[in-house]
Formats: sequence, structure tokens, C-alpha cells
Amino acid sequence: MDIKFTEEQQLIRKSARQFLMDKCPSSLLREMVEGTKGYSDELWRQMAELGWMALIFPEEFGGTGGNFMELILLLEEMGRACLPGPFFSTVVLGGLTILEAGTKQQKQELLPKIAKGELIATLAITESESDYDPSSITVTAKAKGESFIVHGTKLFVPNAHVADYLLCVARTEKGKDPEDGITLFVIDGKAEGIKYTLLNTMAKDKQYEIFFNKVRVPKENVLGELNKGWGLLKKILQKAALAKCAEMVGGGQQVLDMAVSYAKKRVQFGKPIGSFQAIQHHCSNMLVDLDGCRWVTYKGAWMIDEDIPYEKEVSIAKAWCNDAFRRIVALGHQVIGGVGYCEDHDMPLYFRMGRMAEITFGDSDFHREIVAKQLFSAG
Amino acid sequence: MDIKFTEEQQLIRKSARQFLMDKCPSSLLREMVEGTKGYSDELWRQMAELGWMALIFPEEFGGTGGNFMELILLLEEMGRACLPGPFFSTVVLGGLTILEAGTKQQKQELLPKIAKGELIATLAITESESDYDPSSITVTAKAKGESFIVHGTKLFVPNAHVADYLLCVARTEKGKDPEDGITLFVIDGKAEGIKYTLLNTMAKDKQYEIFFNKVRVPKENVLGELNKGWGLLKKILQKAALAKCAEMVGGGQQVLDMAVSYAKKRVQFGKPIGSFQAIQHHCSNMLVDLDGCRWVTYKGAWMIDEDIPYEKEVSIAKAWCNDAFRRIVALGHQVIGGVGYCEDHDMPLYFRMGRMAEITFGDSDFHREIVAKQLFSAG
Amino acid sequence: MNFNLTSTPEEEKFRQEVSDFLDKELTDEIRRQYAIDKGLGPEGRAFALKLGAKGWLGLGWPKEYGGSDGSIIHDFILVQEFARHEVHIPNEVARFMSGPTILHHGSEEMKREFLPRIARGEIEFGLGYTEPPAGSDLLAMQMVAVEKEDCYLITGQKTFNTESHYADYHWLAAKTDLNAPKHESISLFVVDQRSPGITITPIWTLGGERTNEVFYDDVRVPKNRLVGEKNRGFYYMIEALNYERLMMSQTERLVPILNRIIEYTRQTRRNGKLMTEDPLVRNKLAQMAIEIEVSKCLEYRAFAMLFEGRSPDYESGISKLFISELYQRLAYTGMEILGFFGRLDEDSKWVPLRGEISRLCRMSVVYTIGGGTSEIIRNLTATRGLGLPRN
Amino acid sequence: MNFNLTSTPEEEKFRQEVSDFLDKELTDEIRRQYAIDKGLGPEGRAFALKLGAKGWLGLGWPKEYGGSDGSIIHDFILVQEFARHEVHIPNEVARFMSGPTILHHGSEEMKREFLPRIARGEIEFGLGYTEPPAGSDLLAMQMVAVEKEDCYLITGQKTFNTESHYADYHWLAAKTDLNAPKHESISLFVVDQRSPGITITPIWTLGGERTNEVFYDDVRVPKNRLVGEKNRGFYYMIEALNYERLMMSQTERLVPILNRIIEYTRQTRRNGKLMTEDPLVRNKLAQMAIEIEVSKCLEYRAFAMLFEGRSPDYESGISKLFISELYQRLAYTGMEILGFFGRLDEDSKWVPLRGEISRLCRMSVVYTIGGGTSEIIRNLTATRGLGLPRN
Repeated sequence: MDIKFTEEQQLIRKSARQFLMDKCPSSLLREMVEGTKGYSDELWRQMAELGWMALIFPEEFGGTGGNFMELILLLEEMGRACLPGPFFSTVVLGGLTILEAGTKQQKQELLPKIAKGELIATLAITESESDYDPSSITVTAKAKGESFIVHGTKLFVPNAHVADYLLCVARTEKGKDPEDGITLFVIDGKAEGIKYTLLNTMAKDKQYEIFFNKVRVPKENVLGELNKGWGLLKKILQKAALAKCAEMVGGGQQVLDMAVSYAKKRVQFGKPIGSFQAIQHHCSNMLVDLDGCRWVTYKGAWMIDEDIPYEKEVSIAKAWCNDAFRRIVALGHQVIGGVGYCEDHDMPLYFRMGRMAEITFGDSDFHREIVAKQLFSAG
Repeated sequence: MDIKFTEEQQLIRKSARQFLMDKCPSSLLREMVEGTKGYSDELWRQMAELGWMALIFPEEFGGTGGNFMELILLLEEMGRACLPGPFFSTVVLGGLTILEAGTKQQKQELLPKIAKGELIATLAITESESDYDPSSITVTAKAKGESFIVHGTKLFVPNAHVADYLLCVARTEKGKDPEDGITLFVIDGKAEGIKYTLLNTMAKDKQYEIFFNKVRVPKENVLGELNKGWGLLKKILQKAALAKCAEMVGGGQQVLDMAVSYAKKRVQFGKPIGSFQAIQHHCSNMLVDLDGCRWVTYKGAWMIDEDIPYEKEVSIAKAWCNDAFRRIVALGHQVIGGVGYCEDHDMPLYFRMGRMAEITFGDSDFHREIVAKQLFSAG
Repeated sequence: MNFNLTSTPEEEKFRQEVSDFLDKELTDEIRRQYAIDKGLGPEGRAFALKLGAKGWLGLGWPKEYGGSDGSIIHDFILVQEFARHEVHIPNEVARFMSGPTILHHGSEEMKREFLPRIARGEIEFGLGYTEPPAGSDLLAMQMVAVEKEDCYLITGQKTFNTESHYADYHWLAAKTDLNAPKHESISLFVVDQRSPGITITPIWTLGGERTNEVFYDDVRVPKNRLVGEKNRGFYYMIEALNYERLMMSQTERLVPILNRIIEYTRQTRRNGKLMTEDPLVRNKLAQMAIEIEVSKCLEYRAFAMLFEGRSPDYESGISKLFISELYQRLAYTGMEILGFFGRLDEDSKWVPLRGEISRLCRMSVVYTIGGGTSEIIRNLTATRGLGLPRN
Repeated sequence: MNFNLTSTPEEEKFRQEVSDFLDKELTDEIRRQYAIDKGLGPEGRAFALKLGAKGWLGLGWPKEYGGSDGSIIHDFILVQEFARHEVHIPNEVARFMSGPTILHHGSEEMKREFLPRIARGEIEFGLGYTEPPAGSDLLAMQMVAVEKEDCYLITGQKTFNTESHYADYHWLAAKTDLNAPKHESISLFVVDQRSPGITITPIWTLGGERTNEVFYDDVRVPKNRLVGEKNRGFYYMIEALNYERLMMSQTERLVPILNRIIEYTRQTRRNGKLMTEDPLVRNKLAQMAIEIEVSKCLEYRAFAMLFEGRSPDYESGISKLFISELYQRLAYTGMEILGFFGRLDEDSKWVPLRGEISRLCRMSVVYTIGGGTSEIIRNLTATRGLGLPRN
């Protein structure tokens, strides 16, 4: 057993933290959140220069061959900074899916661009009965000549408005098992017949409704195996869930830091409130929750890198992080009091981020059921 | 709105508290719990003299015509004293059921004896798949001439070993709806073919397995309507559940009192531990939980007395008291520390009582489902 | 014992009258204004005047000050009916905090000047207690009122003064003695918010409501605007705060929210089946119904003590404590059930229940902070309710 | 990073060896003796000697004191394998608290006298810290050891000395200076439990285990039985306590318990259907699996720090905090699932899982109290882990 990070990993974390502290102050953050684009071109360019978008991809596709743990550490720092923008949707949802299932040609065409920060991608899964359940996939893709005709409505697609490519989960066949007959497509974001409507979420995180109105997609844009897309998607969803955990770890650390530093400075009844046992125990409970989040997330990343079956552990991480991050933010608010309820404080940013993170890629009950399936199938 | 008790009610509570403080010290309590009989004849006689067994029955059946609230207050004091013995099974499970459904003759024969403390009764419901679900009733009663032949095994029947009469829930018919075909019987505790086996529960509260080996029961011993017993039983179970809440209210009050008094006296780090915020907040949380228990229980009793439909509110009370009493005892242990973990302290008595109370007449999930049925059927 | 809202035919008649009035007069626009703009719009103001005309804003006050027949029970019934109709009583601070304090402690002149206008629904007060250094520790306030000839000159800063951007008067606490023990150094003032030297700047909150910072720069306040006795202000504040906590406990408001969530599950399929059939959903919503019932019992208990002429102490504290935490649990339960859609704002496509669950989730964050944090209430419960020693 | 129990082939070989040994040697009788009688019976004692013969009770100690090759990692592997096999390491206090303290601070004579016997599995120590007035506040202890010629004369009372009725020696803390600051007034002693003047009386607990009160009446303890330096005892205690907390964190022990509950749901019908099909049951058991995994991560993290040569501080505290509370949650979850049957004692008809859930439910009550209450650990976490000011 060994919980040390490599020097490489420590460097990634340290430089990411420094970069975001320097280049992404609270003012820029708010500008990005309030803006329609949702991110800053300049910041995006600098992130690309630092190699962030290239990190996880093999060298043959323009990447630097980092492992999943390194991506997790980077995402942790982004979560800590509450950084908005299309990094997650491009690299995790787009890039990793293409890397996992793309043809050599698809990879060679798309991944180097992603790695250079020149291509923005996203993944369209959920629909109106959305719970990451295969039976809820009703957007259809019907073969017609050399193309598929994609039709239907997707919801909660992050950063769709700026995406060069949309990865879309569609039903190509209706089988007895709802998992069968699902296929992923790479669709040009500017293709004819696509309509984007912004959904105003609590976190203003640029989620979109996409209406595909009989959109023609060439057959070579099928990603992975025809009709066998659900297996691929499950794998991607698990990795994405763990990546989301990393953001919560970072966010939780920042909330705890804010609470502790406030508790040290804030004086009431003649003492720093951090000397009151009630506040001390709130902070301790936050730390216990956070440490739990941190190490289950790292363990999940280690399993992914080691290629140990990770489905149960990743679901454990996501269920725990969802619940723990909620408690951390709630206690943070309780420690910081009225000041943290004001929009000019950073607490609301993390509160809003938490509400989205805890539902994205599966809420706690969803992941507990995955864990239950594993428990009851084993032995 | 008005939360005052009548003078009568205040008197019952006060005199019961005084009596139990005087006559039921911890030493006698332990003697009763450890003994095979489970109670003291002398104490039982005195309780009868005070009119406790007569309280809830109408005057025509030898009672004093008290209302349900008065019974609740009495049970609260018994819970506070952690009093063992067959009062609950005789008066609540036996007496109230007979009062509810008995023929005039049954009432005249049995209730005056109960009221005088001369008859001990109990109710046999649960079986091996026990969850107060009609489908779990498999003990059969088959008509044969002027009798029924009762056969099968009942579990967790309190005080069966000393019961003059067992009320037994048996299946007289197998219908499509499991609620149909259930009948209650009054069975002589000494009838031929009955075998009692003590079940050693955590609380040593004299629960028995009863094996009815083709026990012959005269037809006139049917209690209530043939085949329609489940409706009656549901009503009895709800009242019994609320009566169990009253015991938990009393027990919770005693646990809180013990914790608070310990916290005032116990000095650590040069101060009474009750001056530490962590202990203060534990005690406050106990009080909030307890006050909740208290008032939902009283409200349920008021509804029963006013004949307002009370199914939902009683299930609310039982679910809340189950969970809250568990928390109260756990916090009590945390406040009192190692001393309360020793068997010579009274805390273990309340811990053990709580484990039985929270499951008897329905655990929290059972009652939440009743509440849910009401919520989803209304509107 | 009687857990009914009303106990006598007269009370029931009053309740029915209030209910009918609200059914008739209450529009979505008024509800919206009270929820978001605190009655700032013309419809909200007109509604307040109608209530005043009914005599419902001066229930139990002496006739000579514009009051009308009634008692604390009628106030309670009024508040409960408003809660059931999901709207706040307008001018709450004036009606339930400043008004009673003026009635009990104010000069005759002050009573004649303000009480009739409060009773008519014409004016609202803004609560001016909290300062940046004085949150839970109210006594740490630093705003100073210096006596000078016929007036006090007041300088300093208040914060989280929620009503100040629409209130007519500031219900201000300031230090009038820098040498006395803290709890005998504070006085209350009625300050015209248009007084020169007052600056009000907005603070926007996570819940979407506006609150304010209020700056005083040598503001002249006439001496006759001192409430009651000088340096007794802290006692008046405590007296009114207890009442405030009770009035904040309106469990009735939670009932329609839960009902709408239930209605949502009746109409929504998830994973191929109706949500009402999901045992986890059933269990969670039942738990909410249970906690709402407990909250109602705690609230009724505290009110019933008032009706008996006993003064609830920790009892009103834990009623507020319980309901404020329950609001948060209900909001989260709602969020769990609404899933992604629960994260949408009111103005979004696909938003269910007009975004109320998301709004409640954000707004309820402050419920366990304002009006006495949960921690402070737990302290008071331990020391005053259980007699544990003060730290 | 590596979350495997073993990292090298050598470690894995050792683990396998321990596992094989336990598979072969561990009988239900030995397990029972360790769970209930703490290894008091002949089988338990013989088992300890076998372990000693294996060299596993002196891993990493110098050969001259009876030690054998190994490191903290091997200790950890040993503990984990024992936990997986659901048995405690015998003579735990001797092995993990007294032994290391003697090794680091004891005199040469003391090392030679005790360490080989500990390593051979021959002797156990009883922890003698707590007194009626000194629970969480260890420094409030009052037992006094008065220096007199060649010995200390000790008088006073200890309580909750769990091992004393079967231990050979008492690992005793007593005051040796009544004037010094409290943390520099305590010394540790090794006291032969057969010394005249010692009376041991049982205390029976909710969990069914025996613990003891130990009375000292002018007990003579030779001077050479003072551990290390006089008046440094408190520092030695703290040093060992941290280690104790870590050794109490054996999440692996929870896994087979959860598995048996799961197995029970596979074989049990409730309300006409198999319990495995009940979504509430599935949700609860999944949550337990989640918390067990979190507990394991917190535990591994603290151990891994040790392996790196860093000294875990709050990290071992929260590992103990988390697992102690988790034990209680797991026990309650088990009770919920076993229903009425979960309330039966081991010797009852109809009892499932040999009554272990009921026993765990009772025993775990003390887990959040002994070895540092949850409240004390939260204090330490706040001040030492987060740097918040001491009260």
C-alpha cells in the first residue's frame, strides 16, 4: 500500500492550482458564468498551452500520455476553482469516448484537435425521462442510404452551443432488452436541422436542449459498434462519474478552507468562532466527509489506471461524494453564516455547483442501486 | 387549540409517577426482568388497586371509563419507569380488542376480570415471515363441528406463559385477498395442545413462541366477525402502536433526565461536561426529538378520543418515535459515557427497551408505507 | 386537549372569513410580489390596505390606536390561514415586532403616531439590528447614537436589513451608552428612512432576495423617536425576537409544497415506471409528511402556551429550529425527486413546479442562520430549556 | 499509488502465510474465546503461543529481545488478515501498546524481562488508565504512587480496565508528582497483577463483556518497574494511544458481517417476497457497502502515512471516529433487516446469524466512547487537523 503521488502528479496539481489562482480570479469566474459563452477564449488558450487538454491522450494522437489519476488531479483543481467551461465535456465526455471506441481514423482526425484545444465536444445522453436508463433513450437514428437520420430531443447537454462535435446516443433498433439497439454518433454541431435551446440551471452551466430535426449523419460517423453503444456508454458514464467526484473533492476542499479561515478570523462573543465546539465539530465533520471523498476518488482512479474492475468502487465514490459534498456545503454555510448567503461571496458558487454535480452522471440512489446489483450478484 | 390536560389526567400522571418511583425501584425492576415470571404479583395487585387495569374500560364492564389519553399518560409513566409485566398485553392487546369486537357476553365475562387485575391476556399475531402483513398469517383454524381446530406456530407473543387467555389471529379461509379469511379467537391459555417456548429477546421481555397443536376452540370463542378479523386487527395494531409510542415518550424523558443530570454533575477538564457545547447540543437534540415524540403521541391520542380518522397520524407517531427514541438513547449513551454502558446503570434497560419498542407493532419503514398509502391515495 | 386550529364557533367563523377573503383577493401577482419583492408593487400595497381596512392588522390593539377586537388566537389563525394560502402577512415587522414593542413600551405620542398607520396597513418597518461585527452576538454592535440637544446623531453601518429598500421606517438598534454593560447600552429608534445621511445599498442573496446594507452618516433622529426607555433596547429586542421566531414557524406553508411534489410523482415516469410506485420515493415523501406533522405539533405547542398566558421560551426556539432544518430537508427531497429538472430556474424551458423547489433549496440555506442560528438555539435550549450550565 | 494490501511479492507471501495459518489453526472455539473471554481459555492461550512461535508477535523488534524480521507493514498485514478472519490478535495491549513503549522508552533490564515473553505470546497486559474522575480527561487521574526506598507505594482506584481479569501485568498510569503541571506528573508502571493489595472486581457491560474496577491499597511496586522516565508517562500514553486508535480501525472486520446480512436477505421472505428484491433493503445495504469502503480508505490512508515514516495524527483519529460510528450504523441496519429476529439473543430459538447483530448493536455502543470519545476526536481534528484555536 502506498498513497504517494508521483512527482509528475504533484507537479500537475501544484501548477494547476497556481495557474487557476493567478489567472482565474473570482471576477473572471463570474464573468464567464454570466456570459453566454460560458468560458474565456484566452483562458482556454492558456490551458491548452499548458497541455491540459492533451494530458490524457496517447502521444500518437497528440496527447502527452498521462494517466487517469493525473486527469483526476487536474479536475480536482478545476473543481476547487469552480472553473466553468467546456473542458469536462470536451476531454472527458468527448475525448475519452472517442479514444475508447473511435476508429483509428476518427481518433486521428479528432483527438489531436481536442488535445490542442482547437475542438470542443460534448455528449448528448439524457432525455425527458432521464435517469441514465437505457429505456429512456428515444431519440432515433434510422439508416437511410449512406446516412442515418437522427430525430428527437436531448436534454441537459453541456456546452452544446459551442461544440464543434456532438456525440449523441440514439436508438438504432428496438430490441427486447432496452440496452440493445443503442448507438453513438459523432455529429457535426453545425449540421442542418439542429436547434439549441439554453436551459437555465441553478449553476448557469450552459446546459442545452438539443432538438435533432431529421438530421442527416454519415454512416462513418457511427462511434463504436452499431447497436452496442450502451456498454460503451456505461463505461464512459462511470469514468465521467469519477471525474465529477474529483471536481467535488476540489470544491469540498475550497469550501472547507473558506469555512476554517472564516472561523479563525470571525469574532463573536469575544472569541474567534472557531474556538466554539459547535463550529469546531462542524469543521471536523466537513473534514471527515472530505477525506472520505478524496480517498475513495483516488482509489477509483487507481483502479481505472490499473485496469482493475472498478464499477462498484466508482459508484461508491459517486454516491459518497454526492452526499458528502452536500453536507460539506451545508455545514460551510452554517459556519460562514449570513455572509456566505450573499452572492458576492464564493459560497453560492459551490452550492450551485454541488446541486449540478450530485445529479450529473447519476444521483446517490442511482449509484447505490449499481452497488446493490454488485452486492447481490456476487457470492 | 389547547394543550392542557384535565385535572383528572394530571392526577393520573402524577400519582402513577409517584407510585412507580416508590414501589418500583431499580432493584425490583431487575428482579422482575431476570425472573421467569417477568413481573411481581404484589406490584400487579397494587396497580389493580389503583385502578390502572380498569382505567380504559366502560363502567358497565367494571371499568372507570377513562379515555385513551389517560391510558397514554399511564403508559408514559410505565415507560419512564421501564416497567415490565403483562399490563400492555392484558389491557391494550387483550382488553381493548375484546372491548372493540367482543360480544356482550364475552365482554361481560372477560373485561371485569381484566379490570380487577384477575385475568391476564395477550395477543398472538406474528409468525415466521412476520411483518404485520396479512399474507404472513398461516396459522389455520378449521371448523369442525362446534369447534375450530387451531394449528400452527405464533412468534413473539408477549407474556404468553402467564396468560389466562390468548387472543389468536388465525386463517379460517384462503381468499384471493390475503386480508380476507382471517379470524380472531379467544383461546384458553391452558387448552390442550398448546406449547410455549421462551424466546430470549434483548429486553428479556418474556416473548414466546406458541405452538398450537390442533387445539380445539369452541365456536363461541370467535372474536368479532368470522373471516373479517384483519380490519379489526389493523385498528388494534394502530392503537397498540400509539400506546407503544407513549412508553417511548416516557422512556425518552427518563433517558434525557439521566443525561442532563449526569452532565450537570460530571466534571471533566475542570468543568461540568454540561457546559461544553458538544454535550449541550446533544442534550438539545434529545429534547427536540423527545418533544416531537411527546406531542405527536398526544395528538394521536386526542384524535382517537375525538374519533377523528387517525391511521395516518398514528403511523406518523410510531415512525417518528421509533427513530427519535433510538437517537435519544444513542445520544444519552454518548453523554453518559462509559458509566452508562455498564449493566448496573439504568441506561442499558432503556437501550434494550428501545430495540423492542421500535419493532413492535411496526418499524419505521412499515409505518412510512402506511403514511405513503394515505398520501398517494388522497387528492 | 384540542389540536384543531380553531376551538370555538367564533374562531371558526373568523378563520372562514379570512380564508374566503384570501380565496377572493389573493392573486398570483400579489403572491409573487410578497415572495420576491416583499409587497413592493402597487397590488401588494393595495392588498395590505384592504387587510388594514378589515381590521386584521391591529387585532387586539386598543381601539384608540386603530386596533380592533381580537386576541393572540386571532393573530395565530390569521397567520395560519395566510400560510395555508402561501403568502406572508404584509408589513410583518411593523405588525409583529415594531408595533407590539411600541404598544408596550412606546410613549403615548409614538403610539398615536404609528400604531393606527400600522393597523391600516400603510407602513412597514425595516429591521435594523445586525452589523458586520454583530451577527449572533447582537451585543457587539457598534453603531453609536450620540445625544445632542433635541436629537440623537447616529453614525455607523447595519447589514442584512432585509426590508430597508421598501420599508418606510427603520427599526434601529444603536448604542447609547459606551460605558454601561453591553445589554444596558442599546436603545431602539424609529428612524424615517428618508432622513438625510442614510444610504441603502443592495446585497443580493443565493435565494434571489434582496437584502441591504444601511449606512448612517451623522443622521439626525429626533428625541421623540427613541422607543421606550433609553438603554433598554436590548430587552425589547429579545422580547420581540421570541415572537418573531414563533411567527416564522408556519408549518402550514410546507403542506402545499409537499402536495405539489406528490402530484409531480403522480405524473412523472422514471426508469419506465410511475414514480409513485417507487418504494424509495414513497419512503422519502412519507418521511417528509412525518416531519411536517412533528413540526406542526412543536409549533402548536408553543402557540398554545401563549394562549394559556404562559410565555414559550425554548419551545419557540426549537419550533423555529425544527422547521428551518425541515425546510432544507424538504427542499432536498424535492430536488432528489425532480432530478435534473429540479435544477432549472423559474424562467427555463422544461422547469417543473415553476422552479419553486430549486428556489426553496437556495432560500432555505439562510433559514438556519437568520433569526437565531441553529447553534444559538441549541445553546439556549440547553441552558434555558434544560438548565445546563452556561459555558 | 497503490491500494492493495500488499505491494511486493514478499509481502504477499507473508499475507498468504498468515491467511493459511489462520485457515488451518483458527477454530470457532478460539474465535469465541477471543470475542467473549479475550482468549482466556486454554485453546486461546495455546493459539497465542503458536503465533509467538511463528515470530508474529515481535515483528520488527530486535532479535535480542525475541523479535523477528518484519516491519510495520507486516504488522498491518497481520492485523488485516486477522480482521478478515474475524479474530483479534491475542495479547493486543502487550503487543501494540506496552511492548512498543517498553521498546522505545524502557530500561535495558525491562526490555530483556518483558519483550521476549510478549513476543512468545506468553503474557498480556491490562490497560490501567481510566479512573472514575478521569475518563476523557485522563490528566484528572488521582491514583498516587509515592516513592519509598526501593519501591513505589500505590493507592487508588482504576475503572474500565478491560483486560485485568485475565492479564498478567497491569500497565498502570499513576501520579508521581502532585505539584508539577498535570501532563508532567504521571508515570507508567508495569505491575504484577498478583501483587498484594490489588483487588479486581468485575463490571458487566451492555455488550456482555466483562470489564473491571481495580483497587490499589498500598501496593508495593519495585522501582525497576517504572517505565522510562519518571513523570513522562503522559507522553508515552499519547504516543501509544495514537497507535491504539489505528489498530482499532479494522474495517476488514465489517465485511463478513455485511456479507452475512446480505446472505440473510437472500434466504428470507418478508411480505411475500424475497428481501433482496426490496428496494429499501437494497438501498440500505448498498449504503453500508459504501461506508465500509470509505472507512477502509480512511484507515489505509492513516496506515500508509506510517509506512512513509510520517506520523498520522488527526488521520488515525478520524479513522477510529468513522469506523466506530459505522459499526453502530451497520448494527442498526442489520437490526432493521432482521426485524424481530434480530432482537433475539444467541441462545434463543429462532435466532439468526447466531445473534451477532444484536450483540454488535449492544457492543458498538461503547465504540464511540472508548479509546477517545467521538467528541474528543472531533475536538482534536478541529484543533490539530484544521488549526482552529483551542477553546
